[in-house]
Amino acid sequence: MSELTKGFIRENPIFILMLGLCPSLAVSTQVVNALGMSVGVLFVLLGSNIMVSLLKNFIPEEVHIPAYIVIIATFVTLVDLLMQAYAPSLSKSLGVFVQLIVVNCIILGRAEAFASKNNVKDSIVDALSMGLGFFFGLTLISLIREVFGAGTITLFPMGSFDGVIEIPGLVNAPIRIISLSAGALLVVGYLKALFNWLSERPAKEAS
Amino acid sequence: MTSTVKKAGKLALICAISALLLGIINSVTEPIIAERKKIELQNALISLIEEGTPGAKEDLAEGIITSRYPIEGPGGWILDMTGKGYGGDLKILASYKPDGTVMDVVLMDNSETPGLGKKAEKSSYMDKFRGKGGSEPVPVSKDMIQESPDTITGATITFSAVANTVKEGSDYVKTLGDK
Amino acid sequence: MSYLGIIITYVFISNVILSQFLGLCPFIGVSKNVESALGMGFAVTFVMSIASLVTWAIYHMILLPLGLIYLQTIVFILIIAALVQLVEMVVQKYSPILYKALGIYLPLITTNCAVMGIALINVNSGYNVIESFTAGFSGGLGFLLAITLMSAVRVQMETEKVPRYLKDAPIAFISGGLMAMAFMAFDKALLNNLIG
Amino acid sequence: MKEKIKITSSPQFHHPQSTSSIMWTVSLCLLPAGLWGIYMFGFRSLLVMAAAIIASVATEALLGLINKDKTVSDGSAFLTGLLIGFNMPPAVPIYVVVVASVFAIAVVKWTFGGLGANWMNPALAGRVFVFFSWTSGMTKWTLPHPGTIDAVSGPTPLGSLKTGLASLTPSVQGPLDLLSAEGVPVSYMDLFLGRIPGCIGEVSALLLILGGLVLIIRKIVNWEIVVSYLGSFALFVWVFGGFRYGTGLFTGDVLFHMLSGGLMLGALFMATDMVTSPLTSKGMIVYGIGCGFMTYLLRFFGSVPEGVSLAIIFMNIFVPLLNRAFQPEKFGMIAAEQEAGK
Amino acid sequence: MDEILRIFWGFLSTVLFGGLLGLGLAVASKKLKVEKDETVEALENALPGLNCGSCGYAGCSSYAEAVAEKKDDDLSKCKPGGPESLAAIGKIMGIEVDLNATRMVAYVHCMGSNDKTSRSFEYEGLTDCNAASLLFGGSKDCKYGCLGLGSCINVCPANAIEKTGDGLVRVKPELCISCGKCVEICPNGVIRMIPEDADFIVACNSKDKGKDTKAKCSVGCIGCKICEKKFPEAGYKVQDNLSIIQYDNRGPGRADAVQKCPVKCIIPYAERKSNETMEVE
Amino acid sequence: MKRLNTFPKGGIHPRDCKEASCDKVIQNASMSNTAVVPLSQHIGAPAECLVKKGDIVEEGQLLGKSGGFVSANIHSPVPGEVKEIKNIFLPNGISTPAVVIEMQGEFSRLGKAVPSIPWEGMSVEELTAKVSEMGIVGQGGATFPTHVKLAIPKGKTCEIFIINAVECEPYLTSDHRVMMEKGREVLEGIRIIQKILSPSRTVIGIEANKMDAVEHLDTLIKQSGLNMEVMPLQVKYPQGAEKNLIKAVTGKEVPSGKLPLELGVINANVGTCLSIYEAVVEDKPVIERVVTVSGGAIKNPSNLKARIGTSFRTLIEDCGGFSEEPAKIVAGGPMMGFTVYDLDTPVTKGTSGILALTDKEIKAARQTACLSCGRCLSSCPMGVNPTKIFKLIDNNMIDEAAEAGLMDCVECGSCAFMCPAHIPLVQGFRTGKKILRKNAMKKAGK
Ligand SMILES: Cc1cc2nc3c(=O)[nH]c(=O)nc-3n(C[C@H](O)[C@H](O)[C@H](O)COP(=O)(O)O)c2cc1C
Ligand SMILES: Cc1cc2nc3c(=O)[nH]c(=O)nc-3n(C[C@H](O)[C@H](O)[C@H](O)COP(=O)(O)O)c2cc1C
Ligand SMILES: Cc1cc2nc3c(=O)[nH]c(=O)nc-3n(C[C@H](O)[C@H](O)[C@H](O)COP(=O)(O)O)c2cc1C
Ligand SMILES: Cc1cc2nc3c(=O)[nH]c(=O)nc-3n(C[C@H](O)[C@H](O)[C@H](O)CO)c2cc1C
Ligand code: SF4
Ligand code: SF4
Ligand code: SF4
Ligand code: SF4
Ligand code: FES
Repeated sequence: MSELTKGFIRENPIFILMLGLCPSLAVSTQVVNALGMSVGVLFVLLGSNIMVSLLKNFIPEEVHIPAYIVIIATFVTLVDLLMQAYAPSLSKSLGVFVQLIVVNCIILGRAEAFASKNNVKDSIVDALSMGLGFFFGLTLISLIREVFGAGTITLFPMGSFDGVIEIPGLVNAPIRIISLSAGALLVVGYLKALFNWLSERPAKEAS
Repeated sequence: MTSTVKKAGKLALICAISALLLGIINSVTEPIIAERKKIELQNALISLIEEGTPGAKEDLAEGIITSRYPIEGPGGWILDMTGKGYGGDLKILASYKPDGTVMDVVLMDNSETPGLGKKAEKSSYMDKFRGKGGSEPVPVSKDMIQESPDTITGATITFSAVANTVKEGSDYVKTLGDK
Repeated sequence: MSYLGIIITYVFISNVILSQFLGLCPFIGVSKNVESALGMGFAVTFVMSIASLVTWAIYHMILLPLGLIYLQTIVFILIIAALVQLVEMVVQKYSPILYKALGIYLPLITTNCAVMGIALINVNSGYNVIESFTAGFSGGLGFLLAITLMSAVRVQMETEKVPRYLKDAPIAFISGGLMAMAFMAFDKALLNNLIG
Repeated sequence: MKEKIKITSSPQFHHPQSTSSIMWTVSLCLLPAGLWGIYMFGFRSLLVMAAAIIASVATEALLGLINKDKTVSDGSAFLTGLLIGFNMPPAVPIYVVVVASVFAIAVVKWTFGGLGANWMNPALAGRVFVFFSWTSGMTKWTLPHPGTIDAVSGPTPLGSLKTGLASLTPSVQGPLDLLSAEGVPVSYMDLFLGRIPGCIGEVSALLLILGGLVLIIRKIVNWEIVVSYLGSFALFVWVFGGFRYGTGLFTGDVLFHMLSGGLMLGALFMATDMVTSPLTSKGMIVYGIGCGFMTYLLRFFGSVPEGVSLAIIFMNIFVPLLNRAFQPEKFGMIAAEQEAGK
Repeated sequence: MDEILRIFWGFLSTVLFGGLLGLGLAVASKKLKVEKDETVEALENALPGLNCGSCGYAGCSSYAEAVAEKKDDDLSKCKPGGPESLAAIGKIMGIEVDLNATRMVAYVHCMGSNDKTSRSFEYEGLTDCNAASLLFGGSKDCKYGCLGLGSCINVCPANAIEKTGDGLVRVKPELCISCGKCVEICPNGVIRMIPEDADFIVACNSKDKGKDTKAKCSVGCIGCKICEKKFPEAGYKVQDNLSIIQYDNRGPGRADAVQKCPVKCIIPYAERKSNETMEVE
Repeated sequence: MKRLNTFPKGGIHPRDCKEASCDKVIQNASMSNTAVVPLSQHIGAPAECLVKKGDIVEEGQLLGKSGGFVSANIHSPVPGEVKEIKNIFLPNGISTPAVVIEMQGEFSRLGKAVPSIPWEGMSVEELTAKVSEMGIVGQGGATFPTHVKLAIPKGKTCEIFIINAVECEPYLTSDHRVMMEKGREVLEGIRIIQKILSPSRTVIGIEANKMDAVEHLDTLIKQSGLNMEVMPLQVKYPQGAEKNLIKAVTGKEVPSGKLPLELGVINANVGTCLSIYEAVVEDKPVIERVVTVSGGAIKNPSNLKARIGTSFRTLIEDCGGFSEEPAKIVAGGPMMGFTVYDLDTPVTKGTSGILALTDKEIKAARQTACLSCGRCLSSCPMGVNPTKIFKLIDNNMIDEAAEAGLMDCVECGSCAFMCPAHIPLVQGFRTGKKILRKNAMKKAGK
């Protein structure tokens, strides 16, 4: 169980491992983008972790990095094509960052650090943990940025609900800079400090 | 040496499988993507006119106007135009009566600032243009609109870009006459 | 767009780090002292310029004619990975000094969003070959500028009494945020006014 | 003799100035310009200034409490608040002022460790933060109305210039001409005395210059920054400023640009914040020239009419680098190097 | 048909590309093999990677290099790594390492809090013991005790030292990583390392003559030798007017000496560990 | 008017506060009943004690013998009985053994006329031996044993001999008074050193706030046709610091980390010259010196000639005691001097002044964080970056601080004087240097 939850705080990929920062910042202007991105990442992470750990004995040492890259890029392209076909507006607002999942350090980092050394089951747990941690982090950032920066929370349109929750008071005069690039960096900075504090606390309590 | 070739071969094999897989997926999704794009455009075009149907696309290279669609039925045109906004190009679709009166405008792709220029994506933003361009001029500066200049404070550039583009379209439609 | 326009755009207006969020991992990781920041900055500039050229060529000469755009991601990333390896070997072989200065940063570049990001942006913007190169080069310059400034700030912060949990990475992010705010002085309107 | 006598390290006596005396002296020198602003723009501007000062000082007190560091009395938070108030339009919503102050003190100053640790000017960063967030609230100007109660809004000279330039007719010879054509005529005297719309504290060039001179004489403000900033800006305006009016090189209206906007406030009181400016004279001169160039660039080409705040915080980024580049020359180093060379 | 052709082209070009790449890399990696010493790499993995510098090297990897190149034969220099690192390093270098050595922790050998010691002047200046000790050895009349300004707190990488609030500092043994930095920085040498399982402590550092100590501090060791003489087997040794307790010699009478000490400067360690205050009755 | 010479970089202009005592003729101070004579009144190894408790000593008898190459003899300032030898703290915060002598018996010199010894015929070796024997140490503040300074190593020559008569420390006027009242003796002392060093040029550097001394010495030199010149200098602290004085006089910079001899320069303080005169011509060891007693809390600021070992209390009482409660008692000048808490602290060879400063004078204020105002940089005469070095030391980055120029700092205090944040910069540098020394010793030990 702790393997699965470690990604939330203790080994949160964004805030503690500090990987995959670019997409976290770039697509976190709206909650819906963050959700979409997280799902994409989770999918790629799962797929590539499974493949890498399955093929770890097949892939020769000298070419293991290119091989991982090919595997990951395949899954990314899959996600990209599927999103374009079935979620075009999401695909548009995520822009090049879908394709950039490929370079995104988490996946490479995890493939190298974990999947290539472990069996399929552990790799899946790890992928889930990291993916959920990423999901958690990204949603947190986007929630803060959207609420303060735009005064709204944008989700999926469902039925008569157009997907946008407006925060009274903020929506008319949001702190717009929070939704811009400067705000993203500031928000992540303070969240990182918060996570530093959180991740140090259990150690203290234990002792 | 053989082991080197073998290693390269293994990588090639992985590449091959990937390429094959993606090729197949692509052949499935490509038509869907194309179809989606077409429907999206069609929906946008239909939403711009109250009656009649949009005709076939005709590519143009008249300044900012990239293509036009005749409105079959009552006549008039839908223009596909590109304006220069605050954050870059604005893709604008606008429908006109044959006399140049604006029926409707919609802002498509853009990279304006959320909360400022992005407000122009809302349909209500275009109220100030609807019905203008014929007898009344298209408002191109803040002073020319009475109701709610509030929506454009802090986003004058976006507003002028949209307004000037819509106006240019109107002028262009006027030159086409009743064709 | 004119070449000057491209340079201003990618160095200031759409700075890869401060406004596009590309290459943040090395930006935070390698900006602890000025020397390595400079090394990383030059290495990125170097690789980004070449990668822009090569990916342009591959895209326009192979992928586009053969209708293989769906292989873009996979091909680009492989090219960049190979390129970085190649550059590393070439530099090591022909310029040990340069290798000493930049070599250790090269492996970090494969996993750097900025290189791949600029390659993708180039393709999406429909640049010609020289424009692509210029964009790649100035994207690198923008990275160099941002990471150098950041490293000087961080070195200065090392001897300030920064609250404990804000030390290091958080302070780097927040400083980056303040920098991004100042860089907002440069916007597209300024570019338009400046070069017509 | 005292029960317990003081034991300290040398030196045993000290220059009379201290951090707090400096901060309070600067505040005092700013006071006349602030009072002028209140006189010109009415009661509301007093409210704005008070809100800025109270919010800054309260934030400082709170964070000082958390960090176990009593720093309110050093006056720097008061000064930051005062300067934020100075940099606000009279009609700005109060919450904007409060956010600017809290951002300045909490984010820009205390995140880095409080007084002296920040590398960006808190007041200006606070202003820019709210400017980008609530652009419209930050660009609502009030016409000067000394003595009367009701405020009438009107554009600033630089703002009108910006709109006017967009549809320039060829007959206009310069900014003053253009402003008359736009229907908001001003004279150099209006600008000099401060009978124009603008931020509360920035309008009176006269009073700001007087205050600044006092500080320069007391060596609180570094003349290097002031001279290189104003000098380089004047030079750029003079050489290139005429282009927009089609009058060619060397025809820019230097006086107009020197007296308008927040330039005097910025150059005398804000670019000179010692915490966020370089340490050595050479560094200060380079920094000043950078500020001058950036102000010119943003005023003439930027999308916002006023470039001073952004110019200064942009140059703040370069200060740590400038401090590395321009170190003092060590005594005996020249000789030592020669020795080594031999 | 078109579709299939395209898939074929994609297939072919990617295969070619991948093959060439693989070939290139495989060849290159052979040619550039000697890059990194395996031992160094293994050592780096065995070290915690904190780069704290407590080993005396620029960072973990330079220590690893020094060990690998046999420039340094002390394998236990990485204190933060603890026994695990030590064992791992030992294994790599083929040396058996004693894992059973008790952990050492720092201890501040002084109980002279503000109310128990005399002072003759008011010190004004840097909050730093080394700075204060330059001026008449600090404002406490006892020149051996803790100045309480916390130079040690500033250097401790583990945040293991805190001020007590009454002019002294104390080490939280559970956080101490035995790096010894505090011992080194303390101008008065009042911090010494003791084993984690210490039973008793002589909590004083004064080498002044008994009379002088008594005049300056109410809990200072006066070197009366009662502990040493009355309990000769208990492992107390008085040197330079100061009783030193020996931890490898814990003979009978150890605890009785605590009672007999006239100034009560011998205290049980366990008690000190859990108690916040300095009071020992 | 021709601009006077000075050093170009850095320096400050504190109020000189010399008016209180600069016209006061040197008076003989009282002697306390007991003299406390520390065995380490100089830089270098302490002297080895030659007496023990109960010994009867004469005025001028050797108490301590030079304890190494860099060390100096210590003589008894008074006749009497050795009561004890105890450790005391000197104002510089260092603990040292001191001989406590209870005054009794007859003075062999005091009040007696001594014949002058003709020195022209003595050889250089004889002269240096005399300087060494009489325990002369520099009186400019550093208390470096003078015989060591005068023994020029082989291969080096002294081109220029500079007499440091700058007295740039505020309040202090002892050198000034010595020049006014003992001009002839000082010049004679300089001639003795000229014989030892045979420099091609001899310059007496005096700051322009002592123009009367400039004129006085100039007249005396002209009268006797001596081969030396007086050079008035602009008033700027710390002109008296060796390297800065050399820069002001010769325009040359002593390289970082090197001695003035590198440029062929040697310098000595006026008081040192007087001591040499007394040692050689009057055969008198260093048993007394001129001390300025001043400061806002002193009733009658004066210049006193005091025996070594006299307590500060005695001197202050000679000046009428305190007029108000002092905030600090300082040994030396206010810029480089040390505070003391014990009025029984004795006068030593290096005590140039005793100041009792009031709260109003010291301008104390709460320390705040550094404002990066740069005042410390622009005031530093050594061109180092005090704020940077201080912050590095504050963060335990001692090696980096050393690299940034910590060892170039002469602890003149200009930076800390100017610092509006009232940061004790100099204390930080001293601490840094201490730790650096400790680390170096540990390294050497290993
Ligand atoms: C962060 C930021 C974003 C901006 N975004 C837009 C925008 O999307 N559209 C626009 O027209 N102007 C934008 N501007 C420019 C100014 O808000 C605007 O052009 C200027 O203030 C004039 O507007 P006003 O006369 O309506 O107040 C932006 C400015 C800033 C600082
Ligand atoms: C509103 C206000 C409050 C002030 N409060 C203080 C204060 O708390 N402490 C202080 O030293 N000076 C304060 N001053 C300033 C002093 O009266 C004086 O101007 C300043 O200390 C000048 O110092 P100087 O003579 O050393 O340059 C204040 C000034 C003003 C305008
Ligand atoms: C900051 C500083 C100020 C000094 N000021 C004086 C001074 O005013 N007069 C003086 O004779 N020596 C002064 N000295 C000491 C000289 O540097 C030098 O040690 C002395 O002149 C050598 O002569 P002495 O050995 O005879 O004392 C000062 C030193 C320092 C570091
Ligand atoms: C000459 C001078 C100018 C100052 N200017 C500013 C300023 O523009 N903005 C500000 O927040 N504080 C200013 N301060 C106050 C103080 O330096 C500032 O709050 C610090 O940056 C906080 O660390 C100034 C202080 C002085 C002495
Ligand atoms: S233990 Fe030593 S360093 Fe620590 S506070 Fe006490 S005297 Fe200072
Ligand atoms: S400095 Fe090292 S030895 Fe001392 S308490 Fe901290 S961790 Fe323990
Ligand atoms: S004390 Fe040292 S650093 Fe300060 S001014 Fe003097 S020489 Fe420079
Ligand atoms: S004088 Fe003081 S406040 Fe100014 S820079 Fe130097 S240390 Fe900092
Ligand atoms: S996610 Fe962009 S560089 Fe790491």
